[in-house]
Amino acid sequence: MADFPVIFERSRPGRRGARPPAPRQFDLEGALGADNMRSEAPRLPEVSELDLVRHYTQLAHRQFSIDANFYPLGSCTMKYNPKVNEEAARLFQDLHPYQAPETAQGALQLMYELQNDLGAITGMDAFSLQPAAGAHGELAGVLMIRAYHESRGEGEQRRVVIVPDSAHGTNPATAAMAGYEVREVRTAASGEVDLAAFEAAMGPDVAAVMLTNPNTLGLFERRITQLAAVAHAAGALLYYDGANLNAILGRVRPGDMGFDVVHLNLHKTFTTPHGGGGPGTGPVGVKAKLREFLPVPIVDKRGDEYVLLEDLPQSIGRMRSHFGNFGNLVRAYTYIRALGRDGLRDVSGYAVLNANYLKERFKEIGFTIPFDRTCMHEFVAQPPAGLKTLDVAKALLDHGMHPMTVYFPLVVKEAMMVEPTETESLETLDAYIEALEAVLARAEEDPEYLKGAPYDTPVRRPDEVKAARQPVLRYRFPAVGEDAA
Amino acid sequence: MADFPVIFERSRPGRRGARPPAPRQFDLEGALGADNMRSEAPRLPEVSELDLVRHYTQLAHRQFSIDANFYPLGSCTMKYNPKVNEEAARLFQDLHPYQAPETAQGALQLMYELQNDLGAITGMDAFSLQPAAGAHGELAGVLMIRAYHESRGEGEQRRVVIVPDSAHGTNPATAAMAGYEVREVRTAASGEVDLAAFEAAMGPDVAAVMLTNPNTLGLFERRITQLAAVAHAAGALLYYDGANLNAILGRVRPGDMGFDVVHLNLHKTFTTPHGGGGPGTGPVGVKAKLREFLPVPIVDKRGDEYVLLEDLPQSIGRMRSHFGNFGNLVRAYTYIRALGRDGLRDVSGYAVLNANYLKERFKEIGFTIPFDRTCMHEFVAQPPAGLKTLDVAKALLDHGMHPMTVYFPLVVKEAMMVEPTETESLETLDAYIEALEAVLARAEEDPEYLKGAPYDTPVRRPDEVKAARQPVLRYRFPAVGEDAA
Amino acid sequence: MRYHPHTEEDVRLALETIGVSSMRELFEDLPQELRDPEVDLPPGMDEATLLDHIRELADKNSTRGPDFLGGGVRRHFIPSVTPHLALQSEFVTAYTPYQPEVSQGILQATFEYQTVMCELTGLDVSNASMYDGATATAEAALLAVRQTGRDRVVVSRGVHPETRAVLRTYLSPLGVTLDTVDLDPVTTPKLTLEDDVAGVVVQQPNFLGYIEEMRSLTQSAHDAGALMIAVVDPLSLALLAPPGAYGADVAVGDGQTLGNPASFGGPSFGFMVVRSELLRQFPGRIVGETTDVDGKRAFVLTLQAREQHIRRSRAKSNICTNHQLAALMATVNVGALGPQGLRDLAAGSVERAHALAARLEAAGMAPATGSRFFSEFVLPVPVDPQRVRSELAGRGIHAGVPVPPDYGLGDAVLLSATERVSDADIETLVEALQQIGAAREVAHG
Amino acid sequence: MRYHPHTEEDVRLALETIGVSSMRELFEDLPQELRDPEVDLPPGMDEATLLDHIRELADKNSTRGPDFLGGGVRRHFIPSVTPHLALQSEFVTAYTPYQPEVSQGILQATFEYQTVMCELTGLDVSNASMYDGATATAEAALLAVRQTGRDRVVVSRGVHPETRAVLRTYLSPLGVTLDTVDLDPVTTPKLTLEDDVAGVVVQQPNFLGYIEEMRSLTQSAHDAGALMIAVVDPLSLALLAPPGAYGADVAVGDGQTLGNPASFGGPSFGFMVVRSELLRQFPGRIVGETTDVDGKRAFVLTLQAREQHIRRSRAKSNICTNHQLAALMATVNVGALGPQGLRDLAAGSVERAHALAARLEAAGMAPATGSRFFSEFVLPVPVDPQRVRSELAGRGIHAGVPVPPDYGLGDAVLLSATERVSDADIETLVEALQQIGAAREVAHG
Ligand SMILES: Cc1ncc(COP(=O)(O)O)c(C=O)c1O
Ligand SMILES: Cc1ncc(COP(=O)(O)O)c(C=O)c1O
Repeated sequence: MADFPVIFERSRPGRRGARPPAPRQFDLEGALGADNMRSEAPRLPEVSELDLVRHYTQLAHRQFSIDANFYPLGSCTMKYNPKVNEEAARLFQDLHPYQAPETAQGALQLMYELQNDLGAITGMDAFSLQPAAGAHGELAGVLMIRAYHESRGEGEQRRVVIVPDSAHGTNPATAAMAGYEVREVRTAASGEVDLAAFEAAMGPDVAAVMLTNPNTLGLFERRITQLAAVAHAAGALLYYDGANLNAILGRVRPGDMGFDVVHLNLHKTFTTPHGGGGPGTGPVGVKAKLREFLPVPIVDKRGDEYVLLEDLPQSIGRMRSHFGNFGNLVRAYTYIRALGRDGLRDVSGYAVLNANYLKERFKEIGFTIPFDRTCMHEFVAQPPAGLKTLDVAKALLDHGMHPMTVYFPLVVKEAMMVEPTETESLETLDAYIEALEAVLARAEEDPEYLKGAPYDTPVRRPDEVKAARQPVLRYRFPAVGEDAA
Repeated sequence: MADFPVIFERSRPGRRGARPPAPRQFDLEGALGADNMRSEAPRLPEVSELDLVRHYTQLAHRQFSIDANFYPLGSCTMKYNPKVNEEAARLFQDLHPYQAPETAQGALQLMYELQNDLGAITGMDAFSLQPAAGAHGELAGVLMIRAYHESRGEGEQRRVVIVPDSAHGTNPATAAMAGYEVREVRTAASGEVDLAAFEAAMGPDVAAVMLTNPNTLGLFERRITQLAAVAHAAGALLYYDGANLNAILGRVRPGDMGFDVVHLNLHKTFTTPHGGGGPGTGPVGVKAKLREFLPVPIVDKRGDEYVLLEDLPQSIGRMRSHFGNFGNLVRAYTYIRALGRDGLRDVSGYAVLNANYLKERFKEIGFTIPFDRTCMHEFVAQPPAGLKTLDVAKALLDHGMHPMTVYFPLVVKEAMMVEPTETESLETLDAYIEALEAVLARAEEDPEYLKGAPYDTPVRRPDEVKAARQPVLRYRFPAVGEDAA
Repeated sequence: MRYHPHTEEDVRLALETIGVSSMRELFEDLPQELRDPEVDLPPGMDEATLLDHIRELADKNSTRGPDFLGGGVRRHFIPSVTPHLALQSEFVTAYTPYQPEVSQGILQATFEYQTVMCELTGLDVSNASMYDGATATAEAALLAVRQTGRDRVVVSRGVHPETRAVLRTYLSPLGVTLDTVDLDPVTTPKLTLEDDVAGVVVQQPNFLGYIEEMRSLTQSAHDAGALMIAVVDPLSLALLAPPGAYGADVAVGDGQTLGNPASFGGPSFGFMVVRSELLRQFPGRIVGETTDVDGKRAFVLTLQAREQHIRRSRAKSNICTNHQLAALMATVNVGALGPQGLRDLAAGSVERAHALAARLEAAGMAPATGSRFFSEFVLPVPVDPQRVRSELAGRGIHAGVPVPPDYGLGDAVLLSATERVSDADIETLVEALQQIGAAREVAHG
Repeated sequence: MRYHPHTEEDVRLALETIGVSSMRELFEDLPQELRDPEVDLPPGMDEATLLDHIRELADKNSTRGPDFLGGGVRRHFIPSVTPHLALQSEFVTAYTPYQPEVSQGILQATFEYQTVMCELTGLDVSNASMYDGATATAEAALLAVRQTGRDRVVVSRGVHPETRAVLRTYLSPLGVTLDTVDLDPVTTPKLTLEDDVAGVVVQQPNFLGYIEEMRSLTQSAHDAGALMIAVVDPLSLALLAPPGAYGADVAVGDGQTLGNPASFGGPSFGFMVVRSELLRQFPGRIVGETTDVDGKRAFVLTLQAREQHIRRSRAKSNICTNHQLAALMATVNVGALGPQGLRDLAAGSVERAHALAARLEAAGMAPATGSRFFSEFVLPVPVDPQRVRSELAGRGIHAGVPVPPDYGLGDAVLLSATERVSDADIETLVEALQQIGAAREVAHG
């Protein structure tokens, strides 16, 4: 079988697809200046509309997705993305960020309502919808914490951000980007933050503590209010990484637990699609004492009019251009209003129910659960002795199902992090178990089988070392004379 | 691998997907009468929205299509269906056929313009857009011919419709539905209608001659004007089956060739999608002498207003409800106006160029062309001696390409009818040839290979005899107790 | 715009391979004197200009505002997921599934469709779809003629006028007589028929929205040895007795209400479901289940010996291309809504229609609520019904399908409701009717 | 609405398997006193009601009418085929391609994207996308700081004000100084820089639409041992010299103009392309080509040691989720239009903008056409520019991005054109400007 061609290999000089209006006669050189212009055309694909359609339709067939496959990636909340969200987003897609605000009142109202809805859901006093993703929300949050301490003359003194060793990589990376040192605290045998270690790590040099609750082991930090008290006593602020909010929607609120700042991942909890890697959306919410530091712009209501507040003197400033990933704000708002108060509470209920059901079934078929107690929306497992997580994951692909998150969190060897989400049926969870059983059985019979898996995928075990050692990061056009193929 | 489930097998009692507004309290029995109501609920699928999405997304992956595969079905004109057509159709999809005409002037104008455009393209004087498909257009056309003869007192006398033995099955079937006997004329060695046989068949009892030109062998009937003269001299009318219009767009017009009635397949020549079997659209056009017999309604223009003419005294009446497959009228109109006069002429040019190029390449690799001369938009071939058309077709499937039309027309043994259309690139045609070469080579080495093909498809050589002998035409629910799977 | 990919180089290469020197040469079989006609068409447009033009046309239509239009086409709620799934391009751009190995998508979906239609109608065998309800009804009448060898068909005036018109078109060339009868649940609950009647065609609910006595009418048909052909609204079957339950031999109808947009009347699809005994005379494509060489379940087109491409002039119908994609839309939509969702749509529409009728009466108008109706009913009006519809349209209300004269009801319009009608919509309509004088005068007269 | 599939039976079975008696029991780890808070949200809605509500909001916005809005976001023609292909649900609902065997769709498309960006910018290595142009610029500045070990960044005032604001946000916590300089092709064609400057950030065309002297400015940067960071409009690169051609080290910008809808400013995507020498300091995901066990070409995420999930606090950036789908839209759109189509869009916009400027001058207004501009320019106005924009909006015209005060141009607006602007649109705008007094007074003053 030949390689699947890249679009440039389908290109033929002079072939055309869609055509824009033909530009009128005009002296471009005269207007732009010859030496400001490019001397040779970029080598972009020249294909017919049909060849383009075939190319990207066939590529879509070489891709797993929620819509075609069970996709229980831990920490990613790969739940169903309702189609009505897409319908809703289309209704706003032609809005220009600089059109007169009076011609965009519906959009501004939606943002205003969403700011309030997210506040109500998290128990925070104010929200900014600007950040483009979780990590971006983290940066906004930690920068607000920084501004807060500086406003109180403690900017110099507080140099450290505490993160658990089970934290997602973006947490320490964010702290560093905000100019902080990172101090890690270890995970106790309970799978929770080690309180003693935490107290030891705490001090007057600490600016903030970044926590995920439930944490990345899928366990709820039962001592959360104590941790908050310890942090606050030391003058540090508590940051909530909202990636796991799906577990506690409507059950307990970060604000009530004592968190001062939270970011949410609308592309997880609130069903905006992942798009193969993004765009996400990571709004940040704060307690009243941090309100004045929120990134601009914020939507406010003046009488019946919705207005954008651009310059708040104490604000950390802009995190990005315009008003955030507005298209996703429409999707998230549509989702929140579809479910309403009780519907959102059901989400956490069934997410946790599914996770615990699947955890039990994992145990039945021989997987180990390192921290085995009632989990929240996800759990971490380990494969039966002698099997590698990677091999099991690869073998699953032949069953048309996506593996769990592998080798994260780092605190568990051979970690398999499984998050089924509330939108999956028990039949699907059972089918996953059957697939895993089949894989384990095959591995029994034939130890070589796992090493070779997968067998039925478009490509098999690509050589990642080669990719990194001899990086080929763009298509190389054949030198003239050379053959394209 | 287990069978792919049917939607009913994914169903669970009480499970729900999309929910309409909850109906208010109301005494249905009181209003409708208990004994007019159904006693038990229909057993319809009860699935979640996600399970529904997975089911039909995976089904889509079990289906070849123009958008993913080269699909050179002869007589079907499987050309690229532009996406802009779909965009256009969406803008009209909420129109109700009974809304006040003054609130649908744009839709009526579009129909009026399309009637005229089709007239200009075919050289006919008037069009009705009503018929739902080619065969439906044929019926409308033949019924008009019938009405015409009756209006001239020759209804009793003219009992016969002449069709060539190479004609598509719908032609004789249509003649029968219109109450006519069918008289077949044979194909001459040239691949065209045998003029002598035609003259012999012609007589005072003949109501009409149904011809496809180019005919189903992909050859242009060079004696068409003579055939028309013979028919008209005998008082018969000439019917044009427009399925092959793609070959002659802008080059020669049915009206100019002497045809009195034509139907078009908008789902072939004018890029409305086939939809896996329909809906098509088969407008009929006539010369002035038949105008009064057109099916109603027709769109006319009165001043600046577009009106629907419902009762024309001489009309054959209605062919279907409402105004035809309006959604497809929008698509066809969009396509015609996109290309314009010259663009439509290019269509036939490149369609014929591709067909002749592919025909030559078929010969190169050992296929036989029974009537080998310059073809039009398609050609008929035969596999190398000893090979069965069916086997070669099945083997092609493993190469991700759709076979040609097989075993039609009936006048050629082991017929392979190939229509590449103008929207395919030479690279695609060459890839088809390479695939065929590979198949032939494999067949050389291993005679058994062809019998077993295809090997990589979701199912392989389903048992059609069993399907017909023991018909299972609907899903059978397992008796209570029995297992669903 | 241009959709062909050919570059000059491609053309050169192709001509060379073919062995001709120009594209014109490929058309030399065409009659010299007729070649290259003047075709009166405007020049082509680029896509942006084209869409501006199409939008201009679309803007000359109006579709929003309160909606009480029916007459067989209704704008019910269609979940967003339905078009999203049914209109995947793998389905949209596939041809008729002649190669089952690579057409299991369409074939299985059609098998599911056939099952849905059997469940809704309570009959045994469904085909893969017909063009629309009217042509499906005409094909059913022809089936009755073939099956019984008789040449008279009786149709109730309660059948949609356009459907009756199509019956006329299809039957007359074959010399089959079409008798139209007036039914009335009270005066004419049953029919006395001659023994030359092949089939009786009755619509439930009828065109005006009212409930017919299907049981006794079926009895009348069978007493005369005729087939009973029930024309039904598939959505109504979520509540109403299925044709199979009252002994109908054939159920036909239009599938628009199951989840296809109104689209100015087309395309939707026609369905036809029959008792197994009628299978041999059944027109149209059918999908059947079988097994493949590996014993896997597979779906194929089957019983094709009835069809035109095999049987030619002796085929049961000339139908070839049907309305598969519209049938797929309905199948997906039924799956999206489920039995409860369908029931809610039907029940909501019935409730809203009765709420409207009650409100009209309260406002001094006289809707014809004497007999049982489903989600549509007749409102007599003191002026030309066309004018009533236009006046309402002028006020942004879509309502008032005129009742044709042959019903002998004088000036009257049909009012229909779906689950989407709000109380505010009802008030808006009532007020408008009062303003245009529909109410007062009726109240007086 | 509800999206979970659980029936009561499912819940019973699940609880039993888990060994608890109720769902509440699953939440016992939650602090008792904080459980089940009052959440102030309205009840849920069914889909039909929901869509009515959303449409109501959408109707409070207006988007049609002549469009002269720019400021970095423009509504160019996007062929229908682009969203159709890019928004296939297999792409839309996939996660980051961590399992290459089942993610070749996204991975290959991203590899194609990286190639497109390299071709447009004339630089060596592109990442898989960033959030937007502003954050990409900030990340580029941080890269310059890491690469040079210096702590001063110089930015031209010609860089989009929002981008400069984001630079401030990203740089200040790290103690990096940000100097803003005013450039003028005539007075300040080059810069004299201290040797503590890490990078120079210049936008081409600049925020006001004018052409900068990129060659000499790049020279100035390199003379001081600083990196040259070019902020570019990717569509303009169909005509303008690519950053690689004038020696820029980094090219960044916002991809909206390559085929993403305006969407009220987001999501679009940011791009970042660098010379290979900078690869080690390069932030963000990168896709690379390799071979699989069968020797087949395959694509994978590569060089991940730079990223947060491996390097954690020592990562080159904290970015994880990027803007893949928007980058895919651009990739498909570039494929749909091809080099000629892109060029036509750019050339058409330039021509229309110059036609507008000429017409304004003819009408007695004084657009700032002294220096060369691309498809946007400054028009001084006699009144508050916000008011001008509102007055135009009141007339159904979308135009007049206010020029911020820090440009020292007094009351002025930006006028931008795309290939879609018609002569009639231009007349409408000119007339409106005259009516609201923009013309006359300027003509006098
Ligand atoms: C626990 C946790 N925190 C933070 C993030 C980062 O979010 P994003 O990828 O949207 O930047 C993720 C996402 O993978 C996460 O799982
Ligand atoms: C030559 C010819 N005539 C008539 C028809 C019938 O057209 P339709 O399938 O639209 O009824 C076809 C379609 O297959 C055809 O190829």
